[in-house]
Amino acid sequence: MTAVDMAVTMGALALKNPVMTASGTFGYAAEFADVCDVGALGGVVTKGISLQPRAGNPVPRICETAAGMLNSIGLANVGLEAFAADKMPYLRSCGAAVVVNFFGETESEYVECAARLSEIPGVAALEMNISCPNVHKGGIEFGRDPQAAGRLVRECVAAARVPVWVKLTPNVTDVVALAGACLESGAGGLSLINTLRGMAIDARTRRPRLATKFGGLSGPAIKPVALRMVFEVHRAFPDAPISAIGGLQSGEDAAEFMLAGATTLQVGTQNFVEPDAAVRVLRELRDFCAAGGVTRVLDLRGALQA
Amino acid sequence: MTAVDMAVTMGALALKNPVMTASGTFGYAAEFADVCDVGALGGVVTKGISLQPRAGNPVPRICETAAGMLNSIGLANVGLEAFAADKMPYLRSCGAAVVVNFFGETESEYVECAARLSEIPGVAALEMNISCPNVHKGGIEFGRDPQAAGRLVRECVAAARVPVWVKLTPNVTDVVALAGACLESGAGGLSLINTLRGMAIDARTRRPRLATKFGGLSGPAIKPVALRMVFEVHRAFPDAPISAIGGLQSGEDAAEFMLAGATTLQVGTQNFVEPDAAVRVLRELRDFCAAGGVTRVLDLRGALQA
Amino acid sequence: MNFIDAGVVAREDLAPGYFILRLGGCEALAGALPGQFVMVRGDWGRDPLLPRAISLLEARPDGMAAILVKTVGRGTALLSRATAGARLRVLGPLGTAFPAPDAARQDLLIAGGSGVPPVYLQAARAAAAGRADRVEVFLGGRTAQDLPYATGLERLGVSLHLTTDDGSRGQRGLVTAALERRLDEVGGRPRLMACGPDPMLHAVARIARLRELPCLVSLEAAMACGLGACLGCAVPARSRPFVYVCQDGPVFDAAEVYQ
Amino acid sequence: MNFIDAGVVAREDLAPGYFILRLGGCEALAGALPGQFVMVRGDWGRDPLLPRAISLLEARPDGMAAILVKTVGRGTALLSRATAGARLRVLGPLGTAFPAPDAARQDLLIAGGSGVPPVYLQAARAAAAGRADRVEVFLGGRTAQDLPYATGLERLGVSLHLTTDDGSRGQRGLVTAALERRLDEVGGRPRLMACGPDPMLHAVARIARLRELPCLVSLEAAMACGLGACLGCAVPARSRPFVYVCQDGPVFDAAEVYQ
Ligand SMILES: Cc1cc2nc3c(=O)[nH]c(=O)nc-3n(C[C@H](O)[C@H](O)[C@H](O)COP(=O)(O)OP(=O)(O)OC[C@H]3O[C@@H](n4cnc5c(N)ncnc54)[C@H](O)[C@@H]3O)c2cc1C
Ligand SMILES: Cc1cc2nc3c(=O)[nH]c(=O)nc-3n(C[C@H](O)[C@H](O)[C@H](O)COP(=O)(O)OP(=O)(O)OC[C@H]3O[C@@H](n4cnc5c(N)ncnc54)[C@H](O)[C@@H]3O)c2cc1C
Ligand SMILES: Cc1cc2nc3c(=O)[nH]c(=O)nc-3n(C[C@H](O)[C@H](O)[C@H](O)COP(=O)(O)O)c2cc1C
Ligand SMILES: Cc1cc2nc3c(=O)[nH]c(=O)nc-3n(C[C@H](O)[C@H](O)[C@H](O)COP(=O)(O)O)c2cc1C
Ligand code: FES
Ligand code: FES
Repeated sequence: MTAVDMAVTMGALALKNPVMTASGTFGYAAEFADVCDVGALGGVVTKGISLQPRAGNPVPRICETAAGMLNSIGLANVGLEAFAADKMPYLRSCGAAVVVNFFGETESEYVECAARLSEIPGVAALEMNISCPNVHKGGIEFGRDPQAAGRLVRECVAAARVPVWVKLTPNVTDVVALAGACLESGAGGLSLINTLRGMAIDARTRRPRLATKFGGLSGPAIKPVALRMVFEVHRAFPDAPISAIGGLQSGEDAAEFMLAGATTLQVGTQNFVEPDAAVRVLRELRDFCAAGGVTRVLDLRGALQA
Repeated sequence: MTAVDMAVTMGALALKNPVMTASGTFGYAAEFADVCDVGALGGVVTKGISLQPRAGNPVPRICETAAGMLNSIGLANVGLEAFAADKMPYLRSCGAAVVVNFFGETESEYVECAARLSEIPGVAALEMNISCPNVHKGGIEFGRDPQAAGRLVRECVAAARVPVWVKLTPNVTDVVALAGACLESGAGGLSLINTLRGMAIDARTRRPRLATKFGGLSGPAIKPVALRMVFEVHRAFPDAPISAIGGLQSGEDAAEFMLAGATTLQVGTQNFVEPDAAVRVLRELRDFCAAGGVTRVLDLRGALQA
Repeated sequence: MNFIDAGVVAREDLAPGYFILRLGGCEALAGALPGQFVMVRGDWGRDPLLPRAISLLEARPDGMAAILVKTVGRGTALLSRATAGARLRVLGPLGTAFPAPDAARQDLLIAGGSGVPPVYLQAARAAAAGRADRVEVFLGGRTAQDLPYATGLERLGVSLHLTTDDGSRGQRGLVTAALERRLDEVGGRPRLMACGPDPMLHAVARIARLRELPCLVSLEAAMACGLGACLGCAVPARSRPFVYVCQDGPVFDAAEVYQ
Repeated sequence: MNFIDAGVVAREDLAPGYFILRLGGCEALAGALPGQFVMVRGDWGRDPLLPRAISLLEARPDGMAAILVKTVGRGTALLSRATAGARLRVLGPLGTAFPAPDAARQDLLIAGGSGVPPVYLQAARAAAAGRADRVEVFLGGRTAQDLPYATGLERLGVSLHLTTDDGSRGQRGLVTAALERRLDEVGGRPRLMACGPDPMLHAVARIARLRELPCLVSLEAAMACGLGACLGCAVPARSRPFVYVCQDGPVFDAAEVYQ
């Protein structure tokens, strides 16, 4: 079989291969060290970090749905300081590029978080989760309004010393408008998609299955929506580095996302199904390329015949 | 077991029970007559009708996805005249209320279609599909803009002699705003949801699996999104009659949608899996009520403890 | 047409990747014609969701029916695991059929891969009507492994032409080459009836067009409902924009759907 | 902790709705402690998606392991269809365990329904250490049908108290009533260790609190990862807002998670 050059560059960031793990589905990576060859991956995206630790939402927080799951973890995390002190040592040494997902409840929290995280040695890039309720705007998510998102991104990019990717929510009428606003504001990459807003009900108890009523839908169920959004954004902004997320389970899925325009790939919910899923995806993607005579994985990017 | 009163009123329309079939998934009902007791159902919603017959989109038009499918049928239909002449005779006599789904490419087509369909004897209500590209607005769907949708609904309601339900697309940031605009404009009911916009790619051929690239995602995969939207709209407009659609497979699913606020229920993709799915759903819903001591199915409506 | 709860009575593994499922409880399928198919699904939950279109290999009055399946993806892989006792939901018989054998003319039946069932059933119908001599069957595959149910066809006592691309069984070469050689020999205006992969059907249709022979092809298309309701199985046609494989077909006049 | 490709060696059906799967190839689970669990999944495609948390009933050095499962929903129903030869992906051993039996004190182990495995393994550990007399087991269920693996417990030679709500086997009444009667008899400060339905654990925790006895409970919560990564299995706690069942548990000091 052909040798395949798996290296990619996502904006300013060079990665040994395109396969990463998605925020919130791989903890701080150390949790998987026993059963997953983390160092083989192009990168890992950490659980979303905020300035202060957060306990997260009331329980129950997860439930299963058809070929997917809902979660309302509530962005529970150890907080920036404990992250730097306790989680970075493993991450720094794991062999995969470290992308730190982060968020705030106010603009200034976002900016401070971006600035401080980007100073931590070993952080290769940041991923801004803008699907977070803006407490000053009555809880409307930053990520649903291109103007608000654009301003926030600009400030975070200015404050950070490393590339800032922006993670977009799919719960919008026009993801391309949001993507454009973020790119104009200096986003070093776009991660798409976050979870779809959904709900589950227990008909017998007549209660929502999640304490917060609503949760984020992830898993294979959402892959068609993710693929569509990656393609739409790539078509509108062919140069934008895109990190594709959503129901990714196999090397073939990975190839599909690259054909649609992605540069990197994030394995999410599948890590729960198989803790070494991302490494298998990487291997299958390499095999897919080799079998098809693709010598550089990046040759797949945007190569959809459409 | 308790006897259960299954009758519901959806706005001005009384139905013997809440279970219907969804547009485009049950043809013109006659196709299913051999294998489904159509007359047992509360109603059937027809394939979307336009003034002129439409051949539909290039092929391939469907593909399977995780716990769901994508379609880009392209609103193929026999056209209003053939519908009235060839399809209504069976529908009129089938024993289920006939709700005719319709659409146009321009506002005037919508209005004329509404007026003429509502004059056909035996048509109990209309269901407007507003997820249709507005050719005068550069192909942006009416259904994504509350103002455009509101105006269109007002005109159709004025032109029609029967109640007009409006079928909303889930591909929007704020479904509640759209629902509000439709209700203000006289909608006799809201049908939600239509399909999620998605895409599938064949990695080997490097082509989209659908000729039109994008298609509508349906099936169990989307149920959490549908349930969320029904609940959000019901919470905002508790009196609005809602017809719930999206991944409905079982009597328990039906009960969940009613608890979230639905008055009627439409079985869609599941008709392909089992041609008598809607009848089974009806039976299971009745059994669910009986087992739980619910004597009127409408007592479930909005009874979520949230 | 009926929606049946059928039971798997036996699975017979043919060449690797091909198997036959024998089903009981299918009285309602009796009388199904060659080319007609069923939509089949096991009780495997919500993924894969849609039933699979599979032609009937046999549908006896005693309720025994049979399908011959090639394992290609997840649905057929799940079917391949069915063992005696498994339950299948079966909708059918669906679609159009090959025309009845005709005492006055010769029918050349061409099959490839999983296209065998309609051809087998058509040959069996001819044999049952005492017209085995009016029918010749051409079965082609890549290797000897890809000639599923050749034994079944042999048992019918019809004249059988086997071809393999690699010559490992029968004549070496494409089934269409064997067909052409035979057409050169037999002369007259035999009817061609074909079922198999699209390129094969295409080639058969071309042969028929050039030689001005009547030709019927049994097509495949992705299907959701099998009932003419979803409008998913459209195929561009000559006489109108689209025909629907589940309802207008699967058996079409080749001129309607090719070229 | 390991991610294993295990093979089903045998399925034993217990009372209706309960079964044991014996698994081979699980050398990596050897030494798992009572209360520890695995995340298990068959090769059944994408729906249901998540693996299921199941306690270990046994994990031998020769690679044989066993789980005891109660069929409640779709995942356990799929597991119940596994026959010899089926493959399962198994992640484990995970989580915390009951403390080792202690020569100096009595342990009263309480189990209900599918909560038997940790209690069985704990009793087996005591028996293996020659401390069968330091352990008493209380197993309760609705009817005689709901006392899964009572025979297994009997074989260990520990003192076994069976209760059923309807009196169809053992003492009539709740297992907690039997526990209280026994506590009244034995006196001293035995440790309580319990695994079973939440109301039972709650009641045991209350008994322990009122009598000021040390008490450990093995909890259940919906899980996605089993690794402390998804943060889905949170349970409100006393010392901090939440503990995570997969990592901080499943075995907790009852005072930490109840009241
Ligand atoms: C009228 C008709 C008769 C058929 N008769 C037979 C038969 O007798 N024996 C046999 O082995 N096969 C037959 N097929 C083909 C069979 O339907 C497909 O091989 C099968 O659907 C593949 O499903 P899968 O899950 O294994 O493959 P996947 O590739 O995983 O299927 C994905 C989706 O594509 C559809 N699909 C994939 N290939 C085909 C195809 N060739 N035709 C239609 N849909 C397809 C599937 O139904 C499914 O919805 C017939 C098809 C049609 C239309
Ligand atoms: C640490 C631990 C150990 C366990 N040990 C055993 C055991 O040894 N034997 C046994 O039979 N069962 C055990 N369970 C319970 C078992 O995990 C559930 O019964 C099982 O997940 C139900 O899955 P299902 O698909 O059949 O049910 P469904 O109701 O269809 O499951 C839907 C979803 O809810 C989750 N879920 C439902 N019930 C439970 C539950 N009680 N606990 C956790 N998640 C649940 C499922 O995992 C799934 O994600 C244990 C649970 C935990 C947390
Ligand atoms: C349990 C869980 C926790 C998540 N936490 C975060 C998070 O903290 N920040 C974030 O941006 N996305 C978070 N996500 C979203 C995922 O990173 C990903 O975008 C989404 O799950 C879709 O990918 P998938 O279908 O592969 O899971 C979370 C998802 C899950 C399932
Ligand atoms: C093949 C197909 C054709 C459809 N055609 C129409 C249509 O003509 N008009 C319409 O309003 N909705 C149409 N729909 C959408 C369905 O009515 C329904 O809203 C959607 O499929 C979600 O429900 P489900 O998940 O139960 O299928 C179609 C759906 C499918 C799958
Ligand atoms: S398969 Fe639905 S119309 Fe043919
Ligand atoms: S199950 Fe994921 S953190 Fe416990």
